[in-house]
This record gives sequence, C-alpha cells and structure tokens, in this order.
Amino acid sequence: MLMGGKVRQLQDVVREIPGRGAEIALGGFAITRCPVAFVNELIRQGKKELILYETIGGFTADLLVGAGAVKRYSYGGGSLDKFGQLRRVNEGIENGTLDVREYTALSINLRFLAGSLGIPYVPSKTLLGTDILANLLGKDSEAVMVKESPFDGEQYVYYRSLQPEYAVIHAPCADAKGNVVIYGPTWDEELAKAAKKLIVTVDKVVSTEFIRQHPEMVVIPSLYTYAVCEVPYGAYPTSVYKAYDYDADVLSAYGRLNHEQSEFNKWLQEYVLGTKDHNEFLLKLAGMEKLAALRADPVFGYAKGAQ
Amino acid sequence: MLMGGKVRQLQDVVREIPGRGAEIALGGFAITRCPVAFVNELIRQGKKELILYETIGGFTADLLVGAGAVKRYSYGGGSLDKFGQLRRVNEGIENGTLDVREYTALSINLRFLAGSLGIPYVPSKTLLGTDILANLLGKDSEAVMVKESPFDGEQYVYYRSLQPEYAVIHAPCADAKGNVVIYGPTWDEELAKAAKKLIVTVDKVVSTEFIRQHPEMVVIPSLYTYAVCEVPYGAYPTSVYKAYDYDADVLSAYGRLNHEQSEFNKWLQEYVLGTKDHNEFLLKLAGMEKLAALRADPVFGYAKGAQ
Amino acid sequence: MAAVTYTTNELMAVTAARALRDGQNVVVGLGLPQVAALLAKRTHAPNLNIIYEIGVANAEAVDPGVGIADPRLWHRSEYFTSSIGALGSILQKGLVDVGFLGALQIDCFGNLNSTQVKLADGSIRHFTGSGGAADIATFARNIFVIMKHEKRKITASLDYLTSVGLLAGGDSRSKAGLPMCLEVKIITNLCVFGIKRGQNVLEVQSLHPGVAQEDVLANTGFAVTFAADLQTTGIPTEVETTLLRTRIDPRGLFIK
Amino acid sequence: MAAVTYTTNELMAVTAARALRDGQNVVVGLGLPQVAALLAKRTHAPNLNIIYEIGVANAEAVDPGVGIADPRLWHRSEYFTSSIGALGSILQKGLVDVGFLGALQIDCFGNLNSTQVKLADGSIRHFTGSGGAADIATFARNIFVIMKHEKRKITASLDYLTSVGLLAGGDSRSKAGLPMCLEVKIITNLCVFGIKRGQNVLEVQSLHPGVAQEDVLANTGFAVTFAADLQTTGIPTEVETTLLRTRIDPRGLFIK
Repeated sequence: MLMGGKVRQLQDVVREIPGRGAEIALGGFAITRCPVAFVNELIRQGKKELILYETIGGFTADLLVGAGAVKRYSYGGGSLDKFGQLRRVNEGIENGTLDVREYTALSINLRFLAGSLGIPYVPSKTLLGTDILANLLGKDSEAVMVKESPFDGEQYVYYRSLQPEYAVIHAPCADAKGNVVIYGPTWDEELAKAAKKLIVTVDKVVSTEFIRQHPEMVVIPSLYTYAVCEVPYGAYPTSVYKAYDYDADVLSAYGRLNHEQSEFNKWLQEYVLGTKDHNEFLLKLAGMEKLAALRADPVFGYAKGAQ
Repeated sequence: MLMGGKVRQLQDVVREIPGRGAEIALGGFAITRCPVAFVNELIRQGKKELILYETIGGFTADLLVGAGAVKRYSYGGGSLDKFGQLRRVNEGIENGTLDVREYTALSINLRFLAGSLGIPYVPSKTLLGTDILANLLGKDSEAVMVKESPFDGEQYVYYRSLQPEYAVIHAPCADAKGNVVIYGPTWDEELAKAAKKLIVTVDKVVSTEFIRQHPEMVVIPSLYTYAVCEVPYGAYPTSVYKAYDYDADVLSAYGRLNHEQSEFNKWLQEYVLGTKDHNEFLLKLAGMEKLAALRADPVFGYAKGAQ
Repeated sequence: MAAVTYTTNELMAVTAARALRDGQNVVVGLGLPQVAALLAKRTHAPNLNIIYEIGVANAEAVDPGVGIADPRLWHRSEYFTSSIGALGSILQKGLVDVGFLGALQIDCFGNLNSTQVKLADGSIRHFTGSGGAADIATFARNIFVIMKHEKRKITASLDYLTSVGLLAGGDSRSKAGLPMCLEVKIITNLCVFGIKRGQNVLEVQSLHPGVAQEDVLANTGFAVTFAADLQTTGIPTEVETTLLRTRIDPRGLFIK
Repeated sequence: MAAVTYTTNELMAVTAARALRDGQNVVVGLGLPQVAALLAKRTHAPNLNIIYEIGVANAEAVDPGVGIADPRLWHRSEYFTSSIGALGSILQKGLVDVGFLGALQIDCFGNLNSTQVKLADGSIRHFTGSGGAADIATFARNIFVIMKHEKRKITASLDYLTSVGLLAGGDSRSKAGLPMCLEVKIITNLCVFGIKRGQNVLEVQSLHPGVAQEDVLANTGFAVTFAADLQTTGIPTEVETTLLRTRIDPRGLFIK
C-alpha cells in the first residue's frame, strides 16, 4: 500500500475520532459512493452518539442508526433507491427514538455552502410554507430563521453556516497529497469543502503525476484533505462510477432485512462486528468472484450485464 | 462553419444588443481569454453607454473604454500583466470622466455568485475597513450595505445579487447546444452563470459526441447558454490555454500606445474600425504566419518558445 | 388502420410528454417522469434538457437503473455537477421549467407529501422525505406529478406538507414569499388536474377516454371541480407507443 | 570556503522563503513572492501549496510568464477552479496561511495601497487596484509584502486604503469585524518589519547585513521603532543561491 503524505491506515484515522458525540458529514447518496468501510470501522470501534449530516441518506446512515451509534441525524431525505427504504432511520423517526432534523437536498447544502465559503449564512426562499421548515424552526432554531432581506424586503429562510468537525467521503482515487478525483456527479463536494477535517477513503492512491495529467478530474484539491485512506472496494456494496457496481443481491436483501431490528442485528453481527476489517467484510459478503464481476466496464462505468 | 442549435453569426448576435446602455459582464482576465472579437464588433456597431462588469479588467475593457463606449465600469481591478496598465480605464478614473465602481476579485464575484444562485445577496467580511468599501457605499449604495448577521451579531458587507443582462465569455470550444469547454482556471464561471443571457464566442464548435466523451471538461452546461458564435482566434491577441498564445508584440505595443488617447485612436481606427470583421482584424494585426506560430503546443498549452 | 392500443401507464407517459415543450429544462427521477421526458425528446422536443438532481444533465442511458444514484442513468451525460450546481445554480436560479415530483399524498392545492403518513392507529410511517422535491416545488415554474388515483392519496388534508403547490390557493403562495408557480399538473390513471385560474385550486381539465366524472369523484378525497371546457385526454399515437415499447422502455419496466 | 555572495533580491527572496512553513497554503503572484514560495518548496517546505488567485493550485512552470494570467504559470497544475473556488471556498474559508501582496504604499499599521497615488499637483494616478489583494489581506492569516524601501512608499499616510493590515493598531482590526491577522511581514531591501505585539503596529525586527538603523530611518515615511531584540537578517546559503540561480530563476528575471 502506497503510504506517505496524508495516506494513513483506516483504523488509525477512525481511532482519532472521539468515542462519543463526534460530528460527521457523510458523503454517500442512497446506494452510491457510500463510505462503507469507514462506517463499518466506526461501528467496530464502538463510536456512539454521533451527530450525522448527509445530503441524501443511504446505506451507511441506515447502518449507523441501526447499530445504535447515532444521536442526531440531519439530512435531506433518503432511501436505498429501488432496493428499499432506510428502515432503521425511519423507525427511529416513527418511534421518536432518534433526533432527526429533516432538510432537503438544497437546504442542507446551503448550510454546507456557507460553511465552505466561510460566510455566516445563505438566504433562500426554499422551504417557505412547508412543514419541513416548521419543524426546523422548532428543532433547529439555532440554524434556521426566517427574515426579510434588507434589499428587497421579501421573506427568506436564513440557513446558517455548517462546518462539521469531520466529513468522510469515498472516491475512486486520490494522490498522497489529498487531491481527490471523482467521476460523475459530485453531490458531496460542498459538504467535503465545508468540514474542518476531510477524510477521504479511496479505492486506490494514485501518483501526483496522474493528478497533474488530469487536473480537471480533481474535485477537491489537497488543501481541504486531512487524511487519505486506501481501502479497495471501500464503498462496496454500493457503487463507485468507473470503478465498480453496487451489489444488487446484497442491497435487495438488506432492503428487506432492515425492516426488523433483530434481523438487522444478525446481519451487523455477521458481517460488520464479525469481521476484523474491510477485506474480511468483502470476502464474507461478496467473495472474490463477485468482486471481480462487479468491476466497471471502462466505457460504461458500471458492470455491463452484471445486474 | 457548423451552424444549427444555438450557433449564430457574431454580427447578428451583436446586432441584438441595444445601441445604448446595454449591461454586459465580460469574461477576460488581463491578457487571457478576453472576448476580443465580440468587443471589436461592439465597437464597430457603435454601441454606447455600456454598463460593464468584469472580474479582473484586461485588454477588452481598455478597448471599450478607449473607444468611448462605456458609461459605467464595475470591476475588481485590472492590468495587462507585465505589458502595462489599463491606461484608457485609469485615465477615465483620473479625469473623473468614467463612472468606475471598484470592487475586488472576490467581492464582485460574490455578487455574481448570488446572481447565479438566485439568492438576494451574500454576506461577507471582505472590504470592511477599506476605502474600496467606503467608495462603494457612496457610489453603489443600492448594491452594497453593512449589516449585522442575525446569527453572530458581527458586521458583514451584504453584496447584492447581480444578474447582468448579458455575459460574454470566450472559450476554446462548445457544442451547438451550448455546452462550454474551458481548459485551465475558470475565473469567469460565476459571471457566466449569473447572466440573463450568456453569449459564448468559441474558437471552434465541436460535436456533442465530443462533449459526451469529456463531460468533466464542461464548465458551463447548455442550460445557461443563449448563443454560441464560432470565431477562430476570437481572443487574439490574448491567449486561450491549449489553443493559442497571446501576441507579446502586439500587447507590449498596446501597453505603450494606450497611454495617449490620440495614439489609441489611431490604433483603433487602423485595426478595429478599419476592418470589417475578425478575420480582417487577424490578417491585419497578426498575419497567417504569426497566427500559426502562436498555436499552442498540446503538452504545454501555449506556444513553446514563441515569446 | 386498427385503433392504437395502449396501457394506462403509456397514456400517462404520453400525456406528460406532450405537455413538455422543446427547449425546456426538466428535472425528473426514475420511472414514468423519465420515460415521459425521453419520449418528448424523441418526438417534438429534441432540445429538452433533462436533469437529475444528483448532478447529471442530458444522460443517454442504455440500461435501466434502480434510481438516480445508479451510474446506469449517468451514461453519456453532457455535464456533471454538485448539489449546489444542480439545485442552486440551475434550479434556484430559475432555469427549471418543469419539475416532475412523486408523492404519497396531494391536496386540492397541489401541495405534496413525500415524507410520512399517519396510520389508522395514530402512529406514523416515515418514507423517503424530500430529497430535492421541496426545492423543486419552490423554484420550478411548472410542477408535474404522475400518480395513482386513490382517495387516500388525492386527499382533503395532507399528513405532512413536504412540497408547496399553491399553498391555500388564491394569492397565498406569493404572500408566503414564494416564487411564482405557473402550473401544477397532476396526471393520474383517471384524469389530468391543472390550476383553475383566479382561484388557484386544482380542477380536472381532462378525463381519460372511458372515464366518467363519477369515477373521479369516487376516488378523490377532496371536493372535485371540473373545468368549464373539460376535455378528453388525447390518446397515444402509434409512433409514441412504438417508441415507448421499442426504444425507451423495451423491458416494460414502467409502461406496462 | 569562500563567503556566499548574494544580491539584495536574493536576500529578500530567501528571507521570505524561510518564513514559510511546510504544509502551509500560500497565495502568490508573479515575481519575488513566487520565487520565494518555490524556493521554500524546494528546501524545507516540500508540502507547501501554492495558489494563484486566478484559480490555479500547485503549478510547475518551466517557462517564465508575464503574470498569473499567463498559461505558462499554469503548467502541470494539480487543480483549476473559479473565482469563488479560489477566493471564496479556499481563501474566505480560512485555508490560506500566507498571502503575498504587492503595494504602491504601506503605512505603519501594514495597511496597503495598490490603487492610486496623489501626485504633487493634486491629481491622482490610478494603477491596478485590488484584484484579490484586499480579499487576501482580509482572510489570510499572515500577510507578507516584499517591496522597495522608499520614503514615499513606506509612508505615514496612505493615499488610498486598498487592503487592511492592522487598521489603526490596537484592537481596531477586530473591532471593525475583521478576522484575526497573525503577522504582517514587510521585507524590504533594508530590513524586515513585523508586528509589535500588544500595540499592533509595525516595528523593524531585523536589519539586513550592513544596514544601519539610520538607513531605515532616512528611508521611511513614518516614525520607525526597532524591536527590543533587533536581529540581523540571516544571509542566504550556497544551496539557496544555487537553487535560485539554476532552478527557480535561471534567467535572473527577479533575483538580479
């Protein structure tokens, strides 16, 4: 494994995160580029009372909530796409056992945007008139207020700057300096740039020479990056465009078993708590043949014919 | 010339712009990617009383001011880099004959950012304590105010949203739909996205197939683009990274002759008013051999050994 | 020539497609909205720009996906961007003409619930939440919804207001400080609702062939009004059904 | 071994380079600031990130350019971005440790003028203006200036305050609502000024070899104070002068 620069072992970086109450923005979206290896390691190390933020909730947030690791979760909605719902999250909302602050994809990102720009807030019309806003004004009153713009006298929601202590995103590659390459959409760019410490798990650490030959692929330059952890298939069973596909078998099974906490617990015990690291997780849940089959076709960016 | 889609003749697009008082944000930066062909055509068609905006002033703004076409100019400072100063602009300031509103590279772009995001303003600390702010609060009081943030009670400058009627930028290529490819830094991205109508002059119209093969090179997607004008060497004598170099001979001569309005007038008469279109301008000012010599080396992006 | 045969889903997709105009910018998700947009693009609206809120513009997928997070839907895109790129600089700037939204519930003002429903025992059942839906409802000039016509879904009162339509009708939307909404078009398996001008409340503007006003009344949770010039929804042409079946959804995942 | 010989410009570049620490993010422009940053990167600060405000990070130029708008300076960059990308999400977010600025004038509080000067006849002469300078002075944690030591440039009163240093000293900068500034370091051909703690005014912290306090006094427009522990500026090593002459500025454009 290529080390040096900001490249560090995943376990060591996770060990740095406080055992209780750490504030983390996650980078996944439903079933793609979810930082699974990182989140599994958070669970293995028994982190508790996490304050989580996410653009669109997905596989990893459901895992963390199901594992009982989350105290508060602010997000713009979420699902497993056609594979199902975030039942561990949703049940927490239904039972009132989880402190959830529902935003939308834009409104939570306006908070990240303000954080990334170093400005105190961003005014926006979005959420005026909704129950989402009514709930936020109650639950998240330190972060959201309704005011008149001094220029046009109209009502706006002021979304307060958010700079989470950590952001954790998964990307196909980065160099040892922390220049991060992402192919496809970059819904997690604002949250990555907003965080105080950005941790990036990558399938592969590449040379800085590769970066210099493809600077237009760098979505997040090294200035933002706190640590780079090389974890091959680090987003499995979710997809990484141009690297590997999601595992439809695993996700559809998960989208059923997450309806019951007891079934979820068995799965977590078997695959996360029962494995010592991501390689064991991969071997147990996927196996070498499945992993090979999921590798992306270089033209299509996913495993042509895999699903 | 490839036509269809949003591709139109430069003369026709310029003809659409009101003869007096049009509001235009220009995309150049000192001596690179300045929309020279477009600006020359504005001058040939005798547009007057322009309201200009620019991140960093350069060759084209100096031409327009020297030609007497500008009523008001808001920008973040500017020069011709080592080739000289914007003497036509600066003399207008010194004599008080030009209504200049000086911003900085960040502060004017915060106005474009707000415009591009559809929000009323952006709060920022920048310019607190400066004479730049003192002048803006006097001259541009409808656009800039100092207020306390309701979240932290601290003083901020509120920069009002700016959506200029037109933005005009030059890029190496775009497809007929208006997907714009830029190599290198993109200081004009915010102003391009902020404008009501974005006009892009390009050295070459490329196929949409090229765009689909290189979506990561698209800085401005077709949604923003009002018109695409194919004008080979449309930024000459300024540079276009990966296409052609600036003409150091022409720019250093210009950086001397722009000290005197009379000398400037001769130059303008000879090369702009005395030519019917950009091809004539190119032949008269550069000639075929010079143009060939300025073509960029594909590895370096400029004419290796040209200067 | 024999009459064209079509499924209800095909009729809904065709109706939505025909309501799109060339050159418009539309935000869609997986399913019938995507099918409708692709059909429009292949027929009368070749310059339609199709955007997924995840940050993808004008993809040309060749394989069906499981949602907008599936890289299958990103194939041959013209542009990739961030959350703020898609929902800020495109949507919030006002560049989106039509936003297609899904919903658990909709009321007579076109307000939408995609968050949670109250069950008979008083408990709640939570679903996906907004994603970009509430943002799209705020800023898109037209909101289109394709949904099943059921009394519990097309309802007198929402369990949760996720996304604004016309709020409480009249000028309540603009009074709340929201940008103008030109149209809320609800395409169901029975009819098409649109805005009754002046009052800013939904009315049935066309009934699908063979559907009676009573069918709509019986399946709607709010008091339905019918437009003065009530139409019959136009049926698909053979060109449209052929495109749907052979090009756009050859596996019949959405149009069956 | 013979004593190292060096030019004054080399001494200034080396002094600035040594003040940079590994891992810092610095914003520079063409000239001695760029030379200083590249020297630091080749000696003790290999992980220095060098940013040009036009939107370029960590280029490796092989040809000299005419300014940051010259594509020669963008060669082999690691990252390209927009105005807001460079000056908003990097600078304003607070990621810049050191901003190098040029100036027409500087006062005893480190405030800078790069906009215009008043001539003897009362007329003004306008120059470049801010560019990103005023923004950098606001948000960079440390401000470095390399300039010629002349009475009319290092002056009691600016003709125009383009970029904030310590405003009026004391706590006036923070009272004006500005982010904290840790250091204002002015490197001239005679000496190095830095902040006198507590009072937040400039003082001479080191004199270049062979320069007397009187030389500084005679060439400075404001009342100069000297640090209690006044140092002599360290001279370049042979490694540094060799790097400058053979690698960083082989044509001697800036160091002569």
